[in-house]
Amino acid sequence: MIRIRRRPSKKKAKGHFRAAQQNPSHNTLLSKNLEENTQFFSSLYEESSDVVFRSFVVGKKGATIIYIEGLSDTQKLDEQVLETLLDKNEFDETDFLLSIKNRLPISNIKKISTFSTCIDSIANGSPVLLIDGFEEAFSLGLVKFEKRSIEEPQAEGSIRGPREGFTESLGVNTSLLRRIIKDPALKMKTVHVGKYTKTKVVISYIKGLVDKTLIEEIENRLNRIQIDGVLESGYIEQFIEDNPYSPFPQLLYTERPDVVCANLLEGRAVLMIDGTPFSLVAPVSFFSLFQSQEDYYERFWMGTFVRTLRFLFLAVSLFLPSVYVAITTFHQEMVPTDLLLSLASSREGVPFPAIVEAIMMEIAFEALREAGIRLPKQVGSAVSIVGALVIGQAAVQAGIVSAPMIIIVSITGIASFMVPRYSIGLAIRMLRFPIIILAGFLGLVGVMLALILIIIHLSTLRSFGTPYLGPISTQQKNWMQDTFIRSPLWKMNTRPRLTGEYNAVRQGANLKPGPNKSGE
Amino acid sequence: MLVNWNTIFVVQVLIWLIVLFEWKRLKNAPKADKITFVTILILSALLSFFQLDNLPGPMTFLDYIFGPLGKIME
Amino acid sequence: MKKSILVMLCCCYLTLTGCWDRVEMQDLAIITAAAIDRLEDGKTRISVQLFIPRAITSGETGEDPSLGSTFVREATGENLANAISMLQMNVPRKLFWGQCKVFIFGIELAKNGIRKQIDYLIRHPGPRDNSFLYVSEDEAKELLTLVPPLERYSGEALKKLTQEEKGMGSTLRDVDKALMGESESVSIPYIQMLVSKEPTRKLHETIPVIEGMAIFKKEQMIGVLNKKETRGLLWLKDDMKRSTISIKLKDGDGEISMTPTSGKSKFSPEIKEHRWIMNLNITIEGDIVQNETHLDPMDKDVLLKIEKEYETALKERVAQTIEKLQQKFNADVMNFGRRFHQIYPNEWSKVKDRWDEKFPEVEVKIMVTAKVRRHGYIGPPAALPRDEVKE
Amino acid sequence: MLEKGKISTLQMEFMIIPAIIATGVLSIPSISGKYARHDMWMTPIVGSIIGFITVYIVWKLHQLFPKLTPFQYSEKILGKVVGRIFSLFLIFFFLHDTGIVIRQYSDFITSNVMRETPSVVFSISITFVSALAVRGGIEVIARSAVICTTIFLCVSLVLLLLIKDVEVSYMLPILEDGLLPVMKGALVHTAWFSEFFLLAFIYPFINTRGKGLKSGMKASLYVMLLLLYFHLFVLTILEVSAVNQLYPVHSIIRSISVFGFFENFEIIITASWVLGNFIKVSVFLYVANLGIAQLFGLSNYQITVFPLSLLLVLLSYWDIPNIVGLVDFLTKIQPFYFILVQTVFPLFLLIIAFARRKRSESR
Repeated sequence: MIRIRRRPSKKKAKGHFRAAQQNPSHNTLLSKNLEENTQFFSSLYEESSDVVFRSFVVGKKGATIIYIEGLSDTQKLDEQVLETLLDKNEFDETDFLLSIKNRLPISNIKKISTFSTCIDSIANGSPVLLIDGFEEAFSLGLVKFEKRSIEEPQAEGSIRGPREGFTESLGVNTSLLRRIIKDPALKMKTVHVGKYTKTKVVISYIKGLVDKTLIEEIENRLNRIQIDGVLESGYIEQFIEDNPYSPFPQLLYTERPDVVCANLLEGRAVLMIDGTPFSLVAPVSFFSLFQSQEDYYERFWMGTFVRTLRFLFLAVSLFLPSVYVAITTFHQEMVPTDLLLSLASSREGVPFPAIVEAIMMEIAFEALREAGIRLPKQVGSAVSIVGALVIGQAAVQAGIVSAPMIIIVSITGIASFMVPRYSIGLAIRMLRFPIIILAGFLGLVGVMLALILIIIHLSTLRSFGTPYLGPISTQQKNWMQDTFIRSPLWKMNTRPRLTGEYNAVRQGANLKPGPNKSGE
Repeated sequence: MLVNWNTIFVVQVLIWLIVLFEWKRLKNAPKADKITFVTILILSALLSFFQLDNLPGPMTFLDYIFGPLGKIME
Repeated sequence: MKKSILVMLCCCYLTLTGCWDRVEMQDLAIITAAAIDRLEDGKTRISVQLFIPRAITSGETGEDPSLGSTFVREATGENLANAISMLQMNVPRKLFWGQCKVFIFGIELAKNGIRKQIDYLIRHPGPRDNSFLYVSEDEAKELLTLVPPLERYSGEALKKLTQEEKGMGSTLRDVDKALMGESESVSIPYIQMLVSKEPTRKLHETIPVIEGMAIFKKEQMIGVLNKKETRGLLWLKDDMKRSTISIKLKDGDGEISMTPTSGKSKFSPEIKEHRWIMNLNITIEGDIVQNETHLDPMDKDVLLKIEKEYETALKERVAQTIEKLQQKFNADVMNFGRRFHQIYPNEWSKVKDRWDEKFPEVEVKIMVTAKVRRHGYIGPPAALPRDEVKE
Repeated sequence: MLEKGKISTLQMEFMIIPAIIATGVLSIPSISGKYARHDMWMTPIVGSIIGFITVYIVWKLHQLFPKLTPFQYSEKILGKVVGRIFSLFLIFFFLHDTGIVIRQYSDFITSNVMRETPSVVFSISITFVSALAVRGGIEVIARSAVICTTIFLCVSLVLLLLIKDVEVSYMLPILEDGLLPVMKGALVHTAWFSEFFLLAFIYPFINTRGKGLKSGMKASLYVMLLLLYFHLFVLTILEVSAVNQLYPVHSIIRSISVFGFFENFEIIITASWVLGNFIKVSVFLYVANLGIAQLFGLSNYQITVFPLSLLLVLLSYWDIPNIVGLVDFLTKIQPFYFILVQTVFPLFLLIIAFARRKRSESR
């Protein structure tokens, strides 16, 4: 059974929005009169100098080509369309349109009949050919615009693994997927989102592996979105997640085709959004956010070790400052004697209570990090040098901050970069502050209460119907195989169970390699 | 009997916090829910008016019933 | 919106009520050792060694190193609890007991009974059950003022000395357990100031050392075992790691010394025809560390002789200690009572109330098996012409 | 149906184990040691018999009424009026019991970790987090239980560091004063073991039919082994002085020392017990709350959680003047009271249900 929370949609607002969108002229059919049609388009595109209207005569009939400069391949338009149409050859008068279509050496040519499809076609870069006396027009698939070449993804680097990353154009991205998964079971459904941007969102999944209800649910949620525009996958993410108040990401974003394909093969759905290299994976669990693709490419020992390390440092980055505050202000007897004496000596003369010190330094560190990202690279390094000097050296020497606190903050900082997914790292960074405050009031008991609160929150969370803490807390079969440890690939015979166990068997049994097997 | 104003105050605050917190849910709830909700809160408010530590209650009662049996353990 | 207001209110509630147990480290007075004395008028005096935090980091302040990194404060009161509450009034920071692992009792107090003090220390959540207890030869307070040249403070020196030989130390819990148990006796290390003969060092720049064992019976100290007897006691407590034993062979002209590497004492109580017998089996393995004689330990017969001699030597030493404990002190520090209780619960229940009378009558049969495992880097005696070595 | 969630048997075990030992670890060894002394390690073994019996009774009842909780089937067995009174009594029993649990927990924390903080802070905080979990339903409790119990039990493994201090001879002499002291000590355990009655409220929500009995028995065995583990360490390290300690397990953990450097980390252990107690309070609160919702026919059980938790905090102080009164209750009254309510009453229910069935069959 899949339980999905539906947000109550306010009927009033929705209706209002609809009304605004329905511009009566858009859905009407094209008129027979070319003059009328061009009139409409030119008034639509008035004050748009980049829209080109090219009128000419073809077989005694007037015709107009409309396109946007820079989106269409003008060279081909000149050589292939105009040259053919302006040729003196006669066109078959009985079926004029068909003969034109047959004559044009363009693979992607479509007949369209409404204004709105014409507008879409022009906006997408396909020139529209209007011919006098017909209620139909041609959309010529001569799209060509500048796009970034495929590069190595910046945000998700890897040592071993493919170097390709998604780009901003959707067509390239889907082609990258198709190049990896060649089975026709790979499906791509398109939904348009955004009133002004009309962004294309592709839901891709592998039929037979994915749960159908999941796809339906995703479509429903996408169709519910009524916004002006989608500029990044984050827009979509924030509109379709299960619990919008949670600090934890409920969808995974990635710009690597191999990550996307791995997820597709595990029965998840992927949303690819035009205009951003980041695609979204749903559903995810807490533990899948700690998996990096390279875990699977390296030997499984390394994968397991690195993963254990990640979870260890998750605990460190979440709890270290608060535990430090709790211990130094509540449970001093816990510190080994020698350490306590040196701690006491270094705390001597520091004017702030430990909790204030911790919060101050953590905020300073976060500020430094943020400044380093946003500033231009040249200035960024200067900022970090100044920050390190001021915080690390001067503050301690001036006796404003104690040296152990600097150590704690830096360890926490490093630990928070251990998480392979940036979005969950952000959540952890943010949660650190309330935990420090609780620790400052109730010591380690406070830290434990915070831990309990986090656990409760994670237990209630669901990502598209699957429990967020799965498979650990739901105790599914083979729950250990891909969470804290990464078992050998030849042992992972089942897919992780997502919504409604669908096609669980991943590979054949008995795949363990060995010297005797090949010889048989 | 001494009245502990501190307890009463804290309990009152908590009661109103709970009411505030559950208000949305409470408004649409059926009558049975509302009655139970209010009854439990009134009960706790009542309890807060006593000095709970020494108010004879369940423990005294149980001691009365099981006291003779408890002698076995001595 | 409402929820966020609620959360804010809750936070305010938390902050308003404050934090009761919070103590900043700058507000702690870390106690490193404590000494409890009984004054002549029957009052109790507590002296504590407090750590001065800035002493570690600022080496360049030019403080006199002979002052050390600690100082001593004291207070007196009708009893320990009173004294400690008086002490708190003399210290501007909060007394912190969590790291105090050393408690020294003055000899006057020990002779008068330590039960009341033990009760406070165990009941109070600050001091820890596994902190060590000592009895000082003189006023306990004096030992706190010593400044050890090697360690940071005298308490640390004492603690390290005890940790070297585990059997020596008596923790708070050991004492509690022993005084509660069948024997009602316990031994606590007896310490005194080590007098250093260095002319350049000041008199107080030294450490306290363990001189023997104070024997307690029913909370009162009744006597002291000297160093040699203490060694014997360690054997009885199954812990003898580094006490070297030297023996003199009949036909030898010097002594042979052996350091035990492993040793075990096994007690097996036995009651035969109303005679209470404690069989004590000691097995010991050791290395020869010094050979003053002309004998060659490489020789089998010589080795056998040496081993035999060790056995008698050790037996004598242990017997001596037991003799003293049984006859002079009548204190069952070795827990014979418990061992009889465990094996012979019925017989024990009969003598339980007069164990005092029974204990000296217990026969102790000691069996020692000694083995020499190694004789160091060399076989025959060193620096001796080959022909002078006796086979 | 009020509760739509389903849990697995393994999750049930993870819920029920801390629901029994979380406070058991704190209080039992001291009391059972008082009676059984050298033989205190036997007490959990003897006491667990009640646990196995209770699980069996509860399972039989569950088989008769597979989808109902005792609040519902008591009405069918005893008739509407008596059944409702019985349910009301059960609800009160669980509320009172939860109050005692909260009191035990907060007393423990105030006397060992935070001596100056008023205990009410801890009662309120633990009840608050438990209430949040209960609002999420049984699935949320089960999921958090898996994590919390794992941490709670793993941390208990630190006792193994004490192995070098263990003095096995402290277990001698065996049965010095006969069996009676052991029985008395075991009686203390039975109060905790009878809490397996809680399974009756969890069984209806298990997703795999038929495995409940085995996993209930397994849970009972685990609890027994865990208590045995704690008792053995307490006995072989503290010997008879355990009798004097209010919290012997805490006291032996205080003396752990690794390399002479890692010492005094009992606070970490104590903190992990917060997790165990959180599960315990959640399960109890859930049962009490479900009872109220089912008895009064509420539309959902979320709405009463917070009012009930407030009532619980107050109940945890009602008529318990001090720790002496609490220990006295745990020693002298609780064993009889708990067995009566949680083992004998269900047994009666079972007998009556069987008798009724027989009668209707013979007709």
